[in-house]
Amino acid sequence: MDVKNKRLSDGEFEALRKEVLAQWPTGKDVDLEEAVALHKSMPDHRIFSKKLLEAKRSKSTLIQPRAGVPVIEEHIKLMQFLESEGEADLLPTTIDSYTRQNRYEEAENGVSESVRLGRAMLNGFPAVNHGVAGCRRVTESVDVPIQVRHGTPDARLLTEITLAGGFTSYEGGGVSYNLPYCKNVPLERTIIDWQYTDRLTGLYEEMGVSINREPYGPLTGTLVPPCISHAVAIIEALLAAEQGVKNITVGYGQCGNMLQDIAAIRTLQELTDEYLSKNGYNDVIVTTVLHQWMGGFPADEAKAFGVISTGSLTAALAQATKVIVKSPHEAVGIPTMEANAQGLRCTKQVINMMCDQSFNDHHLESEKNIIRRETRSIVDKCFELGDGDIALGVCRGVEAGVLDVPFAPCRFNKGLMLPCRDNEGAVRILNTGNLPFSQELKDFHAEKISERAKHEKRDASFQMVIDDVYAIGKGYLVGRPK
Amino acid sequence: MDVKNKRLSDGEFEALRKEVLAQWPTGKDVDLEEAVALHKSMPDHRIFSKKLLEAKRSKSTLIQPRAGVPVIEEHIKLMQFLESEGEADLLPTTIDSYTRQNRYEEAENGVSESVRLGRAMLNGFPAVNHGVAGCRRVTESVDVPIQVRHGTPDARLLTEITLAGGFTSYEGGGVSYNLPYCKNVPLERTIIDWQYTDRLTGLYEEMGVSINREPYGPLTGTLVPPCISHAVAIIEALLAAEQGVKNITVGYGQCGNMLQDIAAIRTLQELTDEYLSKNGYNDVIVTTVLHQWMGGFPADEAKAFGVISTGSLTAALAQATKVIVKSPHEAVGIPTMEANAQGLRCTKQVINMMCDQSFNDHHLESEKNIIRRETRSIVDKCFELGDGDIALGVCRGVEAGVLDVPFAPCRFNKGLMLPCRDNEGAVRILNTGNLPFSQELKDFHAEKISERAKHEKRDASFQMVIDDVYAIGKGYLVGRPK
Amino acid sequence: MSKKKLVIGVIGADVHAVGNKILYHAFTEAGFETINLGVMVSQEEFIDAAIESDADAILISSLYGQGELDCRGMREKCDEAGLKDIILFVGGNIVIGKQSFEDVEKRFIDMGFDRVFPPGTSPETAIEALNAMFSAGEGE
Amino acid sequence: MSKKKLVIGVIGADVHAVGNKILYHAFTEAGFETINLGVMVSQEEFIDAAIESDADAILISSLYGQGELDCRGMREKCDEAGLKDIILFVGGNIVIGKQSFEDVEKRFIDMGFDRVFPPGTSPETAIEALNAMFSAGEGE
Ligand code: B12
Ligand code: B12
Repeated sequence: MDVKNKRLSDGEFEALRKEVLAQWPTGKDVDLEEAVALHKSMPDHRIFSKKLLEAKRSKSTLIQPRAGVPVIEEHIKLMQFLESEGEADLLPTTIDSYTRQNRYEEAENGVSESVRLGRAMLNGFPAVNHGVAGCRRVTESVDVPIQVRHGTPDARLLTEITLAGGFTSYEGGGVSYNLPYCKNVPLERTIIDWQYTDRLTGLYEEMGVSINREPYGPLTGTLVPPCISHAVAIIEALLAAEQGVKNITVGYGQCGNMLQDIAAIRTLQELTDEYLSKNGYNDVIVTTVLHQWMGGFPADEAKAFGVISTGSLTAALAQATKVIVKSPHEAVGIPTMEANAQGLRCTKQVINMMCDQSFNDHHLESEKNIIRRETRSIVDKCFELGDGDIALGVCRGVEAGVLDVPFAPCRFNKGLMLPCRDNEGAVRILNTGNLPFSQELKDFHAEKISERAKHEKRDASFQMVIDDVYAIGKGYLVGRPK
Repeated sequence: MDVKNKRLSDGEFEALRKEVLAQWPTGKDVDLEEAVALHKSMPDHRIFSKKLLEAKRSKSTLIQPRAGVPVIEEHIKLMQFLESEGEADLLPTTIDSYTRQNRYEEAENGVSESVRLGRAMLNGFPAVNHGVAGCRRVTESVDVPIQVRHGTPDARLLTEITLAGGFTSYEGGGVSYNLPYCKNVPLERTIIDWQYTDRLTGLYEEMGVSINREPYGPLTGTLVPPCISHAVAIIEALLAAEQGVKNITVGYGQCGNMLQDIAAIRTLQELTDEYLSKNGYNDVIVTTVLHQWMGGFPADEAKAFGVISTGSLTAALAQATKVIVKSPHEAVGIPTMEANAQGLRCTKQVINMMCDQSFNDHHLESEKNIIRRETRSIVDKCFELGDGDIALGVCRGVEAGVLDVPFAPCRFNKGLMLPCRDNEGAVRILNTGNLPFSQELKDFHAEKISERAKHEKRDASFQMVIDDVYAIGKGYLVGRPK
Repeated sequence: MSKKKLVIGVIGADVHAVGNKILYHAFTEAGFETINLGVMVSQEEFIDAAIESDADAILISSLYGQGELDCRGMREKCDEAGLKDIILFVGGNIVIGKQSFEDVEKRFIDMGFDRVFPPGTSPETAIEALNAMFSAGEGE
Repeated sequence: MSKKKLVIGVIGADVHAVGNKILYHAFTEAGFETINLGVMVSQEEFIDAAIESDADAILISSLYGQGELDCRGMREKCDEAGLKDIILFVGGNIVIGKQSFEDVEKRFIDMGFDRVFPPGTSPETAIEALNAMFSAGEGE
């Protein structure tokens, strides 16, 4: 496979498009011109890119849940409930896991089983099966913008159908929807497939419709150090921009140490802007999203509210443009619409109480500097490995373990890097594996972790990592020995 | 009335004691020697002063609910539930409002009505009516220390009975249990009556039993600026120390701006230590307590969890020795034991996630400086008004409005001072009334509030104060016009 | 039409003063003549003030939970004192704990209150209810 | 006694890898010979691996909610493949949403699983259950 960060030509795109739309019968209902007209007829308050821009200008933090059920009528009810009772500023439509793997037959079965048993048998909304008209029923049912959220390696048909279906934002990317979401798909493959999604978004843009794109920030959600997710976000922003995308939200999953998390959101904005403009993409609007803690949650609902609140507070102080919200059911299962709305309202309260406050920690600048240096070392090394081409570079980077995601299921991910928390709970790196860090950076991490090890009177080891994986679920930030 | 900050002589105390113990039949069961023996036989983990000291040393923040029901058996069940399901480190026994007004007949009726109707008809535990033996059944039923929490202007008999009943900590003070809790009682009266409580505590101390005393921090709980509650806390600490109290917890009610709240807890510790040692009380151990937001709560439980979390986070970052916890039922009524435990568990989660983190804001020192200067100006002025005697001085200070509590029901409180929030939500002073502030301090407040007024494009006025009273209940920190 | 007269206060051993102060402010602004007895008001004090001022309504607040005990017999005492049919409102957190408001309302209506208000009632709602009550009275 | 052999993996289109990696680590440390198929494992892959390794038990994880669809027919397929009475465990977040665990357990037991584990089961609990199962087997 020949991967290159170069805009798909109209010819290449059109050729692919025929194939893509033929992948499932609903593909034939997609009509780009007509879809563009639909988008142009939408009021501003239903358009993601506009609402984000407004939030960025007013430095407010919007709230958005995750949510999706298999049956259209139920899904509409869910959306409306989260809008009215959840006070959601932005809505999602989470896609089920069969659709994510392009297993549309199984998704079809899941829908009919859900109807038959009267309870959801899929973990999301199978948008491809429901087709353009089904999607439009959803997007027209509420007065806030809706985004497609998923985890799909080959999302081309899903993009076609959902954008034509009136969704105004689309999550994912060739790296972020590969490493945490696949087992056997080569990175080249997903990058090429996501160029299609980005190019389609670019076409909408050229026709006057700005669709928001959001590289998926949290990756495996489990002790991912900021530099890793930042590198992925920046690279996917570059890949998207090349295809003509102009409105991008870069994301980060809360790690739990407030200082580190705020430094992360701030540098994420800054570094993405920097790399985009350094590479000649000067008219891309970048916003940020913080995901409330993405790892294992406490099963107790009261404790879950506590975790939700820390993420909300951090998002507000960091001035993330939006925050993705968890529910008190997180540890157990897909939330009822009531539980989902509770997570939202809790978040809204905390954000509204923190949004006027400012955060000026003495150590913020030095923490930001660490993240800047780490991230640049990874991204620049990828450029170097790709001989200046970042699409090629990121493939080689992942292969070399220069970019390495902890706990990723993908067999092409190196998995040498091991993260764990330092004594204040910031996520540091216990084993840098092949990360292209300077000695100074390596020493910094070693130092931070040995501080904790000393405090805990034990050696740093894989046990510490395991303890940290469980810690928040068990009620702590740092997984200390008992 | 002749009030003086001078230790009661044994003769004076004994004379009063006869009267006090005769106020209600249960008084006759109090036997000081025997009570001291009981306290001495208690294991460390049931002793408040010891547990606080340990927490102070390890810089951890303990959690404590409010809770009390009229019937003993139910109250024991409640305590045990909050210990096991609420993970409470410290327990309370909240006293009902008739007992607080020494209306023991009505309390008696409240207990029997509660039994008859099978639901609580009193808002707390009538400890005087239940007597020494009843109290002991409670304090012996759990493995954590229990404190008496109330709001009683004349608490002398209650103190006798509950300390003999095995409670190891006692809340209140002559100022803090007057201004927010009475209408017609002169301050001299409550100060004299609380000298009795403090002297009794001093006697226990001299007999080798260190009972913790806690001046009540939050006062009216409604936009009380730190300097006001700090002044009260410091003055009550001085009054208690004079009577021989050696273990004191000073308190503060969360205002909602993190920086101000953390500055408040830190200066509260520091200033109390400073005034105690300046006045020759060198062996008093001082700890701190932050009360989660004490004003109007949102009725929605999810939002209430959000408010609870912000207070928990602040307590942990401020390293308050303990935090008093609200429940998701706060806006509506006395919580069920389940709701109470939920508030506790939410708090525990947040504290455990924040306790290893540090807070080093650039502006912390300047915020602390403001509080220091304000507080000193009030306390020093009270000393001056009392010709060096702080008991006399605080009475004259309140009379003069030098110490002025917002929204206090007591008619001896001046009520000229009007607080409201600044543009970042810190509680500032809109009308300084007769507070003895320097011009510089007055300008600081005026400046801060005019910044907000400008931002909101309206004049600062009583409407702004009202808006702030409702704001958190309505989901915001700052009561902005809609 | 002359100003309507209200007697307001917080009953029993209750010291919650914030809502009371704000209600006084709001009722006065809304054009009612308002006699504010403040906190810790007994039934007798309410009645005496109502007689003395020839009030049109008594608005009782109770926040601290013991309102049910404190309010018992209030209507009967009003009747005895000759305040026949005086409008009686009660509001705040009038019972202990989170109870179903329908039950609570019924309990207080049975005790003779004309209207019962749940926790967190806004001054605007209170004013609307007063106006509705008075204009209904006019109509009779 | 030779080491007991386990086949573990995450069934269906499920990519939740964290618990799987930790279970592998824990089972190996606890002395089991553990064949880890990782995520996105089909029923056929579980069965093939169990036959090939002559495994004593198959431990299926499902986290993403669609476990009920993915696990249907597993016992029958094992029987057909000659894996008569092989121990079948399932655990994780095996259904959609917060359902009563008794109901869920029953549903999966009826599908032929020997034991069913609720969300958040610790590796220690899993190991105890395995040991109990194997020593019960020895006793027979
Ligand atoms: C601030 C506060 C305090 C302060 C009061 C300071 C003061 N002196 O004013 C302090 C800390 C001292 C305090 C003490 C106590 N409190 Co308190 N307090 C509160 C709190 C947090 C806010 C009250 C408030 O000021 N709200 C803002 C004002 C503007 O609103 P409001 O009072 O509700 O009044 C409005 C409406 O209700 C309505 N309204 C009121 N009356 C009426 C009447 C009519 C006719 C109408 C139409 C409308 C109406 O209009 C008002 C204006 O909008 C509430 C819980 C809450 N609401 O969040 C608990 C609460 C009222 N307190 C409670 C209790 C139990 C106590 C204590 C017994 C202590 C304890 N157990 O912990 C003591 C009581 C002391 C005593 N003897 O009265 C309980 C009552 C429980 C219940 N009913 O089941 C509450 C609900 C908290 C709880 N959930 O436990 N409290
Ligand atoms: C991290 C995480 C992710 C990461 C996974 C990264 C990766 N590749 O591994 C990401 C973000 C990518 C992700 C994606 C998705 N996730 Co997810 N995820 C989680 C989360 C937060 C933690 C899981 C975890 O790692 N826990 C830590 C490990 C150590 O624990 P564990 O996985 O539970 O495993 C332990 C035990 O369960 C037990 N165990 C497991 N299997 C077995 C088997 C046996 C036999 C035994 C005895 C024990 C046992 O032992 C393990 C070790 O202790 C959970 C919620 C939670 N638990 O808090 C949701 C959750 C599992 N995810 C969920 C969902 C729905 C999804 C998505 C569909 C996205 C969505 N709708 O938002 C996708 C699915 C993609 C796919 N195709 O699978 C749902 C499942 C809902 C349900 N069952 O009703 C959960 C419960 C969240 C929720 N409440 O909605 N997720």
